[in-house]
Amino acid sequence: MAVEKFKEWYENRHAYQRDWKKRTGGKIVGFFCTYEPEEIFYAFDVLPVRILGSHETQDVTEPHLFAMFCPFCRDVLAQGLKGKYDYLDGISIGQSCIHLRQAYTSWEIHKNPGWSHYIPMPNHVQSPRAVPFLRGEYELLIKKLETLTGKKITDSDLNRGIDIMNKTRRAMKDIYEFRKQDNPPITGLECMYMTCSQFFTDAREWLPVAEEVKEELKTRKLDREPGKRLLLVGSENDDLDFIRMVETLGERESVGATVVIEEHCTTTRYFWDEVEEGTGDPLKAIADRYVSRTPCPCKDWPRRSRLQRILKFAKDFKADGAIVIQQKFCDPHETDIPFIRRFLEENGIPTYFLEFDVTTAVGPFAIRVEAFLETLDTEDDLF
Amino acid sequence: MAEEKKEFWRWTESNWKNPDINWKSAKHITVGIDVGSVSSQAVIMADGQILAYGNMRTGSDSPNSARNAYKFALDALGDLPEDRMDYCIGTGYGRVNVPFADRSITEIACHARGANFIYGPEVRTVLDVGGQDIKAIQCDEKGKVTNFLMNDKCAAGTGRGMEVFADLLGVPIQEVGDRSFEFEGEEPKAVSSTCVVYAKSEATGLLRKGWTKEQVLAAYCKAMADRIYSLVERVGVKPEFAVTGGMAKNRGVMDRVMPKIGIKRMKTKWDTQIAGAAGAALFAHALCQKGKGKK
Amino acid sequence: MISAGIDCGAKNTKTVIMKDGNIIGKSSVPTGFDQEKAVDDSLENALKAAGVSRKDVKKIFGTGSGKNSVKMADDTVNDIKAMAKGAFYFYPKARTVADVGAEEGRAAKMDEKGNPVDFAINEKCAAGAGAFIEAMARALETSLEEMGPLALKSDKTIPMNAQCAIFAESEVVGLIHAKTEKQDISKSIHDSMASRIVSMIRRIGVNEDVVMLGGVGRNPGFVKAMQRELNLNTIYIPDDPEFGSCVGAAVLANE
Amino acid sequence: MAKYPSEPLKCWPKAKELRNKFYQNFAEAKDKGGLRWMGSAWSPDAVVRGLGEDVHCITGEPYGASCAFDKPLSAKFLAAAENYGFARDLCAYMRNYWGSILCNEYALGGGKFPKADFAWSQHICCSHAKWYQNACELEGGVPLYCVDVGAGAYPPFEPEMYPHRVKYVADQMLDGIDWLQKVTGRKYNDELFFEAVWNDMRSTNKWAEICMLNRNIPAPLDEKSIYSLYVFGVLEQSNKEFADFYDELYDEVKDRADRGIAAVPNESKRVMSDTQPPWGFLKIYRYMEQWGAVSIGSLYTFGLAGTWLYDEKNHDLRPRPLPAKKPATREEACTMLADWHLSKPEYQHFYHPEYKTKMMDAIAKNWHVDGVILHYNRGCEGLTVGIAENRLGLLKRGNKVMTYEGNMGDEREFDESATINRLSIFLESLGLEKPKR
Repeated sequence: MAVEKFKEWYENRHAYQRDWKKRTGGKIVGFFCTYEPEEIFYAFDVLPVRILGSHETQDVTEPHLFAMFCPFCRDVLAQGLKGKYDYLDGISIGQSCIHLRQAYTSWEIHKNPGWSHYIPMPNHVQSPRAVPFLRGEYELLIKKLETLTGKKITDSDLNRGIDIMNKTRRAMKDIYEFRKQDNPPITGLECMYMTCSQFFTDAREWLPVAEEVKEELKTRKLDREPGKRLLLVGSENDDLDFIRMVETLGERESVGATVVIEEHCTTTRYFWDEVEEGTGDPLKAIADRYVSRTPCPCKDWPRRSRLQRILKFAKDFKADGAIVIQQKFCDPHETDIPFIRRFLEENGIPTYFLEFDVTTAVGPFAIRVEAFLETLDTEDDLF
Repeated sequence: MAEEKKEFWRWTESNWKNPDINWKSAKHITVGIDVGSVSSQAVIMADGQILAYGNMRTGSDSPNSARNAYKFALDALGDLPEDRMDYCIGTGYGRVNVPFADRSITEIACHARGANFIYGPEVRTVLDVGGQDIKAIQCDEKGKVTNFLMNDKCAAGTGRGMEVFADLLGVPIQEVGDRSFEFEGEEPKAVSSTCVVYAKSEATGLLRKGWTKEQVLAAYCKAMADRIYSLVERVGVKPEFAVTGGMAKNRGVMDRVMPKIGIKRMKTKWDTQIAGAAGAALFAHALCQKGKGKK
Repeated sequence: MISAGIDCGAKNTKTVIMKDGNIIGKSSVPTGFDQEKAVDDSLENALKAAGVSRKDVKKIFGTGSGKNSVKMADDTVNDIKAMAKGAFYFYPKARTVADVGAEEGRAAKMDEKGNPVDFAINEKCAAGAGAFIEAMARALETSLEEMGPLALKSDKTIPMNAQCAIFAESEVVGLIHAKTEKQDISKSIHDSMASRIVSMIRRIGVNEDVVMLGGVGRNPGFVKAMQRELNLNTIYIPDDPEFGSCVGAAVLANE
Repeated sequence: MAKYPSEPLKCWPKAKELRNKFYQNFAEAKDKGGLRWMGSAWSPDAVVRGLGEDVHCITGEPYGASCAFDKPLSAKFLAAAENYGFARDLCAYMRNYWGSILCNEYALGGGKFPKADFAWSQHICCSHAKWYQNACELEGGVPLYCVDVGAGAYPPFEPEMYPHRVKYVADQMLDGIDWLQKVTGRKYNDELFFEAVWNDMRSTNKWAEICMLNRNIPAPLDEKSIYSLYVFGVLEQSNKEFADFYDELYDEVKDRADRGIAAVPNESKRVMSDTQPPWGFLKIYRYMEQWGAVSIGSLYTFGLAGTWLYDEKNHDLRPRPLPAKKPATREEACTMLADWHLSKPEYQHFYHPEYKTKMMDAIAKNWHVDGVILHYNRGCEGLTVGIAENRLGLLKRGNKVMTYEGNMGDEREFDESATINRLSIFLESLGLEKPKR
């Protein structure tokens, strides 16, 4: 199955990236948040890779991050401090939450990445002033990338970057269509491997495999009970162990589940929205895309624009319930969650809330998820 | 230091048989086993009525804990053959380690169902304070869970904490509740830390300052009450309100929680610790009735 | 000149008697509920061991969480200073010291005179203190003394995730259920605690020569775990590590 | 055995009166046909002043701090916010504020929590806009406008202030003026706006000048007093009365400095702090004074109500000079205000901790500081962002640094005795002797 390739990429991200450098002689820039305009990096033929944590306990970040900052930013910074990304040619961040920004700045101070660039991605994305501002910032980024690569780019290079990014987005959305089926031919875990591995690989190499998967899914049948259909809503979440736990509950317990859709920054918030093509101003089109994509909650104001999208996901993918997941200490999500839960409940979608710590084992969550699934169970045999 | 350390935390294990029911005339015998982190219970039911139960401390080996609790209940009954059960459901923290169970269901569902049985169908909010967990559960008139909340990452305010404390002060666990009211003068302020380890050192400090054991107990019970209350308040209290688990028997904590909640808690003749196992046995019974039991 | 240092700690009260900078007597008694009595007893025992009488002692300094119960003290010394001086007494070259007590972990960086220049204290969580291993020993149904040697037999790495002593207890029980070898669980417990302590030490920066004080210094499993976490071949530990701060107080009294 | 003469500040009564009047104005605004608004301390309040002189604000942060002084009340507010589903680690001011709405109780003078007609704020940390977004929703649908000021660091930290960045902020303000007119139905008065912009710059410039006087040994002001005085620059920077008051205050502090009047008569070591203190426990400052240590201020107190520029060449922090002239058009006023606000020292660390470390070290050197005390404030992720790197950076530059954990507005997270213990160790390491017991 082609789908297994993604797991391999996910687990061997460093080997892939080192090999990529060797094969292509190209440069790699690590980025910290999905507000990074990868299109522009591809236009320069620089490979943008997202830095995610390793989900292992560590003791190296204590001097750099005060205890109340989220475990995800700690885990990410630990990767840098432990030298796991020493092959990078630079790092960059598109401003979103201040937690992750700390990981970026500490990395910059202590690892001397050679090249680094901070993009003050606007927070007021609902303002008409955001796009021209961001376009100005992209011009600065381009100048900075010229210093990294010694290259100049043209609009056609930008269009090339847009094309490859849009194609991966479309491929993923096509695959997500399959998850609407009563017994989805692809699990949430597989999808997560797929979306996360896109962070770590060259989109041009990832895409043909995704296309292959699309073909396979047309005839694939999974030998498992789908159980309850779940929507995951939340902050950064590449916690594959958690999804594995949820989707295998049915093997040992009397309730089981399948994750059919997510609204978080490791999947749909990252890839769902495309850049408009053929506008004549590709740089503005890219800025438009990042300004109008489903926002991180720290940018979702004055209107709470995420609510409708989450509800549409729940309906389109026929979710029985939603698990709302939040990294511990994630302030942006903490300011939204009480409202999201109320909104979903009012619209008939039961919710359950879990506070995550990337370095915590999923064991204690099993009982909560299981009990939540039991409340979704409408079979009355037990009563 | 020659004197052997007494185990003040050790609460009395018990088993009981219902003298009014003859299992031989029962259509279905069902069993619920609740293996918790601190205690394990087995409830044997005949057609949905409690026939016998056993309540023991959990050992470090949960398959054995399940078996021991079941044996203990059988002992009370005397003449029920071990294999005369139609369906067995395991619940609790060690639910997947009940070797003879036909199915497992979470203790959240079982406590709600059990509370519905031992307290009556009016119960809408169940507070279960177990060895490591505090659960606040809302349920409907059938005892089906509609909403629940559990404590996270910190065992403050749980039964295990109370055991450690009883041990530290040398007060038998059964006496903690009453003793916590036996002091002169004003009710002391709650200890600031409910973390089991730190409360211990805070308590030592208070004793060094000349507080009586009773005052220290009062301060600790109050802190536990505060912590439990904050969880209950978050899930919201709909009457009627019932408490299950071992902490229900500790009036030192409960009499301090209830005034904060502002309503009375329901009363029951049953041992509150068996609620989970009873719920499990009732689910087993329902399955048997619908012909969904084994065989 | 004869001086004494008395360290009234959460668990034990220790006294050291020094003559012209040499230790001539020491004693440790459980602190219990009556700190003042513990202080008296400990001093009495130490005097006996040293073979000197109370009036021979020119200066007494108290330290530790119960330092104010050392009524006969001429002065009190804060824990950090006492710890640093103690470490300096045994290993003048050392610039980093960590002291892991029953309920608190501390670390300090010292200058060339043994004065603390930076420090960190691990408070509020028992998972980084001696009491943690004690609680885990109970969950493992083994003795505190056996915990360390047991851990040394293992070469497995099992991450321990629980951050609360009580939850860690159930994690241990969970590991037992999963038929994990006791020695591997023990190692996991020590690794977890060492990681917390090292995290704290890193806050002030790790120098080559690290001294460890406190009762857990006697636990070979813990020491090994610390070496692994710190990536050091040697950690300096005096023979009676629990007397470290007490020695520091006596040295300061002597000065 | 006082080393220096000391005397109380003469302007205390005036300060108290001004503060009371500010709160009273807010509470009574509606009775007089005026309007009420809510927003953050860093809101560009000058823009709102164009709506008229009867438009009054409640400023969220000082309100949250006021709640913290009343521990039982604060506990009630915090519990109400938590019960609504808000996490305990969120900004403590914000939770106190939401709790006040949820309990419908006003911490200043009791009674019901006064509902605002609109919210006008800014956004730099992750919480500011969300604070008022949620407050607006909890109050049943109050209109909200926020100006995003996360447009990058100010020179010299960035090579230049790129025009598109200033324009982004200024244009949001321009849009905001239209929005204000729409939601209030009032006609906008540009003259009032220009005046307010000028007062904003006046007050924040003057506050910086006042802080400069604390370079003097002995320090004419201690940080405890500074907390009571900086509040005007926090409550409403564009308020003319406040700007005038700072002029008066400057004269008095200047006179104290000239005459060698000390805030703490036994000043023998000088420390500086960082981030909001645990408001319910200001006694830790008294404790330090007993040792002879005076806290001369912080980048926080200097920079929250003051506008400064970092002078790279001389490694110094200097009050930002007033522009040559007042603004004459709406566009010009917005641009000037945007540029002025973007240079706030307290905004710079959001982009990189090194910027803050440089400014803090400049304070340490030029205000003759012997030790730095950092409050790892669990109540504010915005001002603690990068604080651990600040610590390392300050150590590297040869400063003595101590840290303690606490919370500006949630007393459950402050351990008094442990903090006192740390403080004594630190003060001792500065060479101070503990007060005789």
